[in-house]
Parts: sequence; C-alpha cells; structure tokens
Amino acid sequence: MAMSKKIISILIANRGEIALRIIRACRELGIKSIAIYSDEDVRAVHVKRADEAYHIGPAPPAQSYLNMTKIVETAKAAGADAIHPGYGFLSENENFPEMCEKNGIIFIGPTAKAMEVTGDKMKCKAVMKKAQVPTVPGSDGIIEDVEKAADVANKAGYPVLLKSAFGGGGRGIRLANSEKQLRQEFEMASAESRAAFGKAALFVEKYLQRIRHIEFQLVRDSHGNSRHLFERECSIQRRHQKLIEMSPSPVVDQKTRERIGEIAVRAAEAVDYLNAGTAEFLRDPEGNFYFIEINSRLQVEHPVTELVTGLDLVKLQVAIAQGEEITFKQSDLKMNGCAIECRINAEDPFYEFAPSTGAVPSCNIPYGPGVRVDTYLYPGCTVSGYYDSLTAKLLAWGRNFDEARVRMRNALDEFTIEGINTTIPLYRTIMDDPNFIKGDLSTDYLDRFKIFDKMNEDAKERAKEKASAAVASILLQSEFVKKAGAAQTAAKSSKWKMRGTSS
Amino acid sequence: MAMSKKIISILIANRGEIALRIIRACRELGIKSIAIYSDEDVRAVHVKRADEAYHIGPAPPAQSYLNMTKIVETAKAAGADAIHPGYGFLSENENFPEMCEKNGIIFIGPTAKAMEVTGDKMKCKAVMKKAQVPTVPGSDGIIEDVEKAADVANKAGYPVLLKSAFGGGGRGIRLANSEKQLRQEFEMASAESRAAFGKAALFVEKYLQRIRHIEFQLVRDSHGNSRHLFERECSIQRRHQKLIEMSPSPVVDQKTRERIGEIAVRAAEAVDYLNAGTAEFLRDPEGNFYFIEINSRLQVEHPVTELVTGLDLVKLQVAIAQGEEITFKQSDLKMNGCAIECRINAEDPFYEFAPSTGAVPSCNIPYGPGVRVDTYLYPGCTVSGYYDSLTAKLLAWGRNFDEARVRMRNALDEFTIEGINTTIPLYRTIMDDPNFIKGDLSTDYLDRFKIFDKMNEDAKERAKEKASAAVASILLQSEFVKKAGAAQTAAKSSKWKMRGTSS
Amino acid sequence: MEFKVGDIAQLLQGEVLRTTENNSVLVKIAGKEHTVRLLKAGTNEFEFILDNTFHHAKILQSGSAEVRLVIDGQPLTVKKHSKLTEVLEKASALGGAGGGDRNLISQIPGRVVNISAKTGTEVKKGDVIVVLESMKMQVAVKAHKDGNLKEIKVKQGASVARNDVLAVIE
Amino acid sequence: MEFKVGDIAQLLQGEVLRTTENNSVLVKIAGKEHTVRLLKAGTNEFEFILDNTFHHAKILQSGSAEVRLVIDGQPLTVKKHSKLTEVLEKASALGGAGGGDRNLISQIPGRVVNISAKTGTEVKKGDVIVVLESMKMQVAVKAHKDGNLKEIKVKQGASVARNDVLAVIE
Repeated sequence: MAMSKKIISILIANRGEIALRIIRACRELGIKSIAIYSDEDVRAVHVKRADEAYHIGPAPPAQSYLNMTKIVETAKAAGADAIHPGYGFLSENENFPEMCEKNGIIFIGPTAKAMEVTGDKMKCKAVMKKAQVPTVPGSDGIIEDVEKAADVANKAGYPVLLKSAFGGGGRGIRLANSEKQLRQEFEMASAESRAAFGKAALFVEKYLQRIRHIEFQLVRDSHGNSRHLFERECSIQRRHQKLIEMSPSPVVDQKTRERIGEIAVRAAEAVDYLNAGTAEFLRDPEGNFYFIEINSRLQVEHPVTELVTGLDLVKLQVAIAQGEEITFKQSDLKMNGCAIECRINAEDPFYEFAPSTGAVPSCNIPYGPGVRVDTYLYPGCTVSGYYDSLTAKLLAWGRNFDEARVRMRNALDEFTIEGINTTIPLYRTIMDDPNFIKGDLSTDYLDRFKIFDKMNEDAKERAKEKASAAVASILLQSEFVKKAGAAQTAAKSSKWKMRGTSS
Repeated sequence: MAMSKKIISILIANRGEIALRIIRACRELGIKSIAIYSDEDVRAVHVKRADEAYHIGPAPPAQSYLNMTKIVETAKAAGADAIHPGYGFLSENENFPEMCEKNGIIFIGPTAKAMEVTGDKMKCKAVMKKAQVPTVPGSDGIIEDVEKAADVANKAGYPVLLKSAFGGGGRGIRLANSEKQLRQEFEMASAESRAAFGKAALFVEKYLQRIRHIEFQLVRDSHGNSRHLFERECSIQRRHQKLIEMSPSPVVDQKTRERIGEIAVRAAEAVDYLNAGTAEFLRDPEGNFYFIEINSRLQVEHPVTELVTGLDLVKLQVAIAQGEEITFKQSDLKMNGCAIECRINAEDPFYEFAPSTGAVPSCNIPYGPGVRVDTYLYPGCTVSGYYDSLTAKLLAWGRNFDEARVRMRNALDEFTIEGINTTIPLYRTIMDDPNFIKGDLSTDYLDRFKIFDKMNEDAKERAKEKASAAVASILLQSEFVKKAGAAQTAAKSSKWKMRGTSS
Repeated sequence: MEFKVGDIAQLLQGEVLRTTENNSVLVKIAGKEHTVRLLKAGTNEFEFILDNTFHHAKILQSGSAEVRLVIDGQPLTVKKHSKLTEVLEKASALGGAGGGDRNLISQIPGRVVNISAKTGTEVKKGDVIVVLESMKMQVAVKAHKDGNLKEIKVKQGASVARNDVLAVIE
Repeated sequence: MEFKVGDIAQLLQGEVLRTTENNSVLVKIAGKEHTVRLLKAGTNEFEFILDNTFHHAKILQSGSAEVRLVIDGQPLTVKKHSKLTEVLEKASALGGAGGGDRNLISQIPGRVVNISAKTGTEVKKGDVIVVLESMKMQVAVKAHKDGNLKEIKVKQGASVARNDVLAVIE
C-alpha cells in the first residue's frame, strides 16, 4: 500500500502547542497549513500563525476538535489533501483515518488497521507474545475461573494484580500477595464486576514494583523500513501522567539500547505499523523490560528525541505519509548529548494540581543556549478550561545529563507566566533533588522521595530569601505610590511616575 | 603561567545580549554573576538577571563601560575574582588585562602580551610570516621608496592596494592596476600622507577580489593545548560589518578544514595565545587562504560554532581562565549539521541603515525546533542610541544548510519588534536569494547581486499581498471604532470592545 | 512598622528613613540599613535594586492590614501593623484570627458537573459537596467544616469563577 | 470609497456592505465580497480573519485622507478618498501633490556631532548640513533641495528626536 502523492496542504486537527509545532513543519516544507478553531480559540496562536484558519464549532471538544465529520468537511472545503491529528483528540481514533481515506484525504499517522490492534490492549499483547516481544507476565486474556487465575499467578510470581477489563485509570485493580489472597480477591472482584457490568471479566498480571517507564520512538514507512530513534525515560509521573521525559535514560547503555530497540522495531512490524509511534516498556529493578503498549501517534515528548537525534519528527511524518522511504539507516543514527523535557501544566502543584485557567497578561518564554520551548502562550493569551492543561513544553539540551539539567534549572527560573499557577516550582525542586541527579527514578519517584514536601520547603526557603525585598516593596508602595497619586492629581506629571531612565 | 584558581564570582564588563549570555553561563557554573550598568541601562535585562548589579556611571561609554578604573574598583568592592569583558568595549584593550592582573583579578581572555601582538596588524603579520602562516602578499612593513613599492607589487602581482598606515575604515586606500599607475598613485598618496600626518607611511598589499571571509574559532589553554573549532563563513557584510555568519562554509571541505584549522592553531601558538579567539582568513576564488588577523576575544558570532560543535564557549572560557586543561582532543570534535546567524540590528535597511532607537512596546522572540536567540530585547525595553545597534542574534540550526536556511526564514517571519526598524527584511530577502542558496558568497555579495533592489521588490510584493487586508482594516476602523467611541461614551461597555471570546 | 511574612511566620521591623535624590530610599529592615533604588513604579508593580540585587514586585492585593504580592516570581503574604506583635498575640489568645466562615469557596474556575450533597443535610468536613470540571480533570470540592448544608449556590452545568461561593455550611 | 495603497500605487475600491452578528462585516474590496471576522479591536490595533486568513493591523497614523499602518509586520500607507481618482489626476496635472517643504527633517534620533553648513549660504540638494551620531554610527543629514539655508535649528551636542526640524531651506 505504498502510495506516493506530494502533499501540498495539511489541515491540522488540533490546537495549542502541537498545532503550532505542525504549522512550523509545514512552513519548512512549503506546505500550506490549515488550522481549525473553536469559539474558545478565536485568538489562539495557531489561528494566527497558520496560512488559513477555519471555525469549526463551539468550545466543548465534542462539538469542535472531536467532530470528525465537520473536520473532514472543512478539509475538503479548504482543499486540504492531508490531515495531521497531533496528539490527543482524534489522534488514536481508528475511525478517523478510515473516514479520511474514504474522502480521499491522506491521514498522517498509522493505518486504521494498525490502530485497531494497538488500541486494544489484550489483542495487542497477544500479537506481541507471538512476535516474541516480552510482555508483562500474566493471563493471555480474560479469566473467569479462579483456578486458572491461581495457575497464572503462580507462574508469574506474586504479588499479582487483578484487573477488571471494564476498569481503567486505576479503578477496578486489586493487589494479591499470595494465592490465598488471590482467591479471596478474585471472588470479590468478580462479584463487583458482575454487579457493575453484568459480567466478570478479570485478568491477572504480575505486579511490578519500583518500575521505570522507558519508551522507544519508532518510525516505519510504507515500504516496510523500520527504525527506532532510541529511548526516552518518562518515569517521573503523577497519577500515570508523565511530567518529565529525558533521553538517554540513565539506566540504558548502548548494548541495552540496541537490544530493546530491536524488540521495539519487531513490535512495530508485528502490527504492520505506519508512520511515527512509540513502543512503551516498563523496566523492573533487575533490568527486565516488559512491553506494555504502542502509542500510535506523535507524542507530547517527541522533541526530546529530536534534540538528541537532530531529526525533525513532524517533517519525517509528512515524508512517510507522502509515501517516501526513510532515507537513513539505523546505523546512521547517533545519540548526541542529553535532552530533558518538563511539561509546564496549568495546575497548582501546591494545591493538589488543581487546574488553573484564565488570562495570561504577560509571560517570559526562556531562550538561550540549549533551550527549546514549544508553547501556545503569548502575552495577552488565555488558558482555557475546556482543553488540557499543557501550556508549554520546556526542553533543555546539554552535552551530558548534568549540563542539560542545569540549563533546565535556569530556564525554569527564567520562565514566568503571570495570571495562572503552573508546575514550574515542582520541576525546580526536582532538578535540584539528589535522587534525580543520580538517576534514581521510578514511577513512584514523587512519593518515594517526598518531593512535594521538598517543594514546600523550597518555597519557604525562597520566601525567607525574599522577605526583606517584600517588605521593601511595601515600604516603596506606601512611600511613593500614595504620594504619586496625590501629586498626579495636582500636577499632571509626577516625580515618582518614572520612565526608563533616571537622571 | 598556568595559574589555577576556582572562580567564584565574575564581573561582566559589558551590557546587552552578551552580558546576558555570560550571566547564563555563570548560572550553569554556579558562579555569582555581577553586572554593571550605566544610567541609560537601569532597566536593561542584564541588570535584572544578574545576581548583583552595580551602577558604573553616565550613559556615554567613555564614562561607564569604557571606564577601566571604575570597573576594576567595582569588581574589588563587589568581591569579584574575575572579569569577563564580552566583545567590544574593553575586550581588546591590552591595558585592561594588565590592570586586572595588578589588582589580583583574573581576566577571562588572552594575556596583555598576546593582545599587544594581535592588536598591531603589521607586527602580527611579521610573526605569522615567521610561523609560515600564509598572509596577504605585500610589503613587510612601511615603504617610503617608490622603487621598493614597485618591487613588492611586481612580486605580489597586480592589482595592488596602497594603504596609508594612518588610514582606516577604507580611507587612505588607493588601487593600482599596473606599475605605471602604482608609481603615479604612490607619489600622490605620499604627498597626501605627508600633508596630513607629516610622514609618508604607506604599505603595499595584493588586492584580492571576490573574496570570502572565513574564520576559525580557536581555544588555547594555559598548558599550551590548542584546538580549532572549525570554520565560520562571514562573507555577507556591509561596509566591513558582518551581517550573516554560518558554519560550515559551503566552500570548505573536510580536507581544507583540517589544513586551514592546523594553520589557525599554528597562528595561535605563534602569539602564545590564551583562551578563546578567532583566526580570520580571506579566501580568493582560487581557494587560497590568507590570514588577516586574530580577534582576541569572544566573538559576536560564537553561537554558530556552539550549535555545530555542542560546546559552550563561555563556559570553556571560564574553565581555561581557571587554569583547567581543555578536556577534548581535536579528533573528538565533530561537526554536527549547519548553523546560520543573522544579526538583528536596529537599523533601517530601506534607509541606508540609519540607526533606529527608542522604546519597544512589544516584541515576539521566535522559538521552536532549531531556533536560538540571544537578545536583550523584552516587551517594554528601550533600544538606546548610546551603544551599538545589535539588538539580537537569531540563529537557526539544521541537519544541513537548507534545513537551517528554511528555519531561519520562518524564524525571521516570527520575529516582530515593534517601535524600531531592523535588518530583518534584508535577511528575509537573502534567505530566499538563489545565489545565497547555492552558496555564491563574497564580501561584495550585497552589491554584486543587487540584494537591496531585491529587498525593495520583496517589500512591494508583500505590500501587494497585504493591500486588501489593509483596506479591510481601514474599513473596520471606520465601521467599528468610531461607533464604539460614541457607544462607549453613552454606555460603559460596547459591542465592539471585545474580549478574547466571541459568542 | 512591623511586618509578618506569611508561611514562614517571620517578623520583620521595617521603616523608611528618608528618600534621597535619584529615586532612592533609605530604609531600615530588621535593624539593617539598605538603599533601595527604584527603577520602575506602576500602580501595582515595582522594579528596584536592593543591596545591589534587582527585584520585581507585583502587588496583587493591598489592604491596610495585609498585602499579597509576588516577588521575583515567589508569592508572599505579608501582614502589616504598627503594633503587629500585640495584635498577633491577642489573636492567638482568642484561638485564631478569622473564625469559622460559612461559605464554601471554589479555589478553581470550572464547570459544575455534579452536586454531591443535599441541601438541609448534615455534612462532615471533607465530604464532597460539588464536583467541578476544568481542563479535562474532575475536582471534588469538599466541605471545609462540619455543619448543616444550608444552601447550594450553584447548579449543574453552571460555570464558576475562582473564589465564587459554592455553598453555605452553618 | 477608493483607496490608493502607497509604494505599489494600487487603486482599490472598498466598501462595507453590512455588519452581521458574530462581530463580522461583509465588505466589498476590488469588486469581490469578503467576510471579515473581527477578533480583537483596540483603538489602533485590530485582529481579524479575512478570507480564512488571520491578519494583525496596527494603525500608526489615521488622518481623513491618509492612513499609515503596519499589517502583518508590513508597513503600508493608504490614501483614502471618496473621489480618489479625480484627486489624484488633478494632483498629477499640477505636477505633484505636496510642493517643496522648507523644513529639513531628521529621519533618525541622535546627537548632533557636527554642523557642516553655514546659515545664509546657498546649498545644493545632497549637501551635508548636519552630522548626527547614533549607535556609534555617524549619519550625514543632507539638504533635501537646492536653496538658501535660512536657519539651522540645532546646536552641536544637542539631542534630536526623529522628525525634528534640523534646518530651514528656502
């Protein structure tokens, strides 16, 4: 199915920083960029920067960025010959590439068929096992019988997790440390599942502890060429949401990189993958890697890989979608230095990550050696509560981890966003944390090292340092502004209303 | 003279983007940064970002940034153990390192002795000839006798230039195409020189045509280790001022790079150079390289080299000043991709590069993949007429020249600076110019390819494209604002005064 | 005047000694004299150099007793009083300054996706009263104290702003 | 109304057909109808979508006959008149609109480092009258026409702003 058609215009079925990222790639390729926007996004930066922008519906995603029919209609009306879905929204909906194809529009991403497999965890696991890709030990599918469950658990080794096929996001998961406990929990979980869904659909999986999340970036073209673009470690998470990503991982040496990279390529081939994707693995403290899933889209953290490989993943996506062959061999790729990404979310890390939305009257986006920012923020923009909380991705590159880390630390200090709370203070604490510095990461990193306590301590420390300056500002205000107010009423100009210079 | 002292605080004897660049390096190194500022610079970004900032005097450079005594006094009062001079101002004044040394302050740069040689063109040329570094053919020094001048000219080959030792900046230079013309011009030039300076001091140099300016970045430590960090081509100039720099040069292949790099290292060793510097060469169309001078400072265009080598030159400077050895071998260095720099000067390219100063109420600094900016601009800043016109250095990196070029083109479009005129429109035209694209560069590039005519054409083309939108804005204004004015007087809120959203 | 810097409970004595030419002020903070050079003064924004270091202050809320400000990106609350020590002592003797507020306030802006409690019922501190949605996240707003849920001020689907009163507990 | 876009000497007919709800206007420019969707309107700044493309316009100077604006970073001058064609024809018949101005204007801000001509003498167009310094560059300000140098309005060392009158030539 190696089609070959030069793309001349792309509709970007997304918003925010990723829409802007894709617009920039379009410009470099000489391709017309077509943005879509909801009522909420009339003044969003992707509307301003695209060659064209079309209104798509009201603010709620279901009526705009998730409205497939409307988007495909718009693409046709605007003469777009391709659609880039970005991440989130429709990017992993297998019906979307199908609808695109029916309407003669190139979908920049995997085929519906590949998506269908990668989107179904159990089906995907079965395919991977067949392709000898190591997966998390456990049942091959749904288990209805407690004896079978015990068998699987004994083979995988305790502790194990009992997961409801209907659960999700941490719900419906039960831990069993022994066969006895398994039998008890199985009965309870079955009853619960039956009550809720009319069916007891459980599966058993080995409970991996102190795991690291390590993923491999993949690309595969329509001619069957596959490459992996090395790993990213994304172990610093909160409630299964990645906060910090980096490449290389401190625990992946060149030999491991090649070994797991080959497995990742095998995984891509097993599902006949197309375009850019990511094979996600868990790594246990013994150094075993377990495949968990393929993310069938461009990921939020793709710039980490761009910084260490020098590749432009979005331009590569377009080339593959046009039917081009990947021009580099696996051996051509070399990892250059280290890159770290922090997701600057509009959430208050001091208040249980409460969403923080509203106008941003001013902001200072950091720049300088080794710093890259992908963001939709600009002075005067609005952070909307209708969409997700990622406002910016701050990246730092260095010749080695420590250079990248220190640059990140400084860039976090330079990054100011007025009007909303962000996760920046959390990342400042992490960049200085000795455990982070020595690479002692795991998905429970934040709790294990009491990072939130440290963050609160850091905030107090900073407050102490700033106490005199704070008092000085209040004294200044009482001394100058009140007088200035009076003076200004009397004369039009005042000594205290100053311009840039002083005499 | 290999001293070895850990630097703990650096006074930055400079302002603008380079002061900020050095502040960032200090932060990465955990070194206290100490800024100085004139009355004109009270709200400058380097004052805001440094750990400490000291007032140094009135706006005119002679009374502030050039006031050696005051600066050294300030350094001592602030407890600085080192001074970084940046570029310009005191950076190449051999008295400055001397005064620093006397006061027990480390000067981050070459020794006074090396500076003395590199600062005297004729002396430097003599040293280089001895070290078998190829220089521009011509007289070894001042010639007072016409017969000697004819001898030198015949050896070098016509055309030749007659230069007055007292001239400078293009003044006092005469061209001779033949011996006959040389004899005539020599008499006239001698008479002119005698009249003006009481002395006929002329020298003869081969007139090189259609030359390219190619320079090699050098570093040399106090242990005698020298490295070159490849070349930068800076041929696009206006009145001997560099506008665009890039690395690699389109005419330097690996063999040439190694050959000239070795010569550059030899040049550094010939003058017992210390710290970072640049060996500048002219290259004629036949591919011959002629050494012209060593710039004994960190150069404006150093980030070009940083982007292709991954090194941080300012941090390297500090390490060398601390007496550390360079940790990498020549063979460790590899050129990665291509980098281009455009100097965003506050000058009007449509009006003979007239300086353009004043308040910058808003600006948009570009960012995204492969883009780096070093600048002192921020919304609300002021571009002062007291100092030089460089407001920002815009850099683009790509895997190859064309990727870097297209990224630069787009970043130039994203870069908006309100309130002043800049050289951005000129660079937009250059990035699209077929001669630039094919690498046909020379120091007369702008005239040779009538780039200013092209720039004017481009501006007209853009005006044509924007004509409808311009008319639409005027119609909008008459339709909305006037009504809104009336409406606002009546009611407090108006339909036309909108917020970020529309219904 | 005395100032108490919130969170860190630090007490600082501060006063203006005199203003000098060149937009500078001589101040005394915690017994030490400092020269403050004012670079920029807006109505609620200041830039100044204190002890050779630049600071940027944004005053968010300025009352006669309390000032909320952001200094160099660090949010701070400062209580001010000419006899602050006395007041604080008195307040602590009374067992806390404010006293129990009836209003349940929303700390975030969002849309009401669920009303989880009934008017007129008894609620315990920590019980979920209302669920808000913002940025694809659901945030439970919990009772700030035990008491009777007198009134729920919002409806399902309504938008609330930060600091809006969601309910009244007595 | 008719509009003449400077530099490119393009004539465009433009009119508002009607305003619609949703902050949109139906306009006719050069015979073609367009919907303009206004996103932001300040007193001199507009953001709008015209034919599905975003534009940002900043009006620098708005007179009844001429508007100077920057649109998407591109400076433009637009002359407007209900009967522009007639006016332009008349003007060109008279041999140019403005007529010779007496004032020599500075195009840049700077400091006067040299007065190069003498009051009362005859100067030719292009003769250097004053040398200004800005950003370490010297810029010669030349006579804009032949005539008698009536007056020099600046002194050595003085600061001049952009558009200041430097001299009068008659």
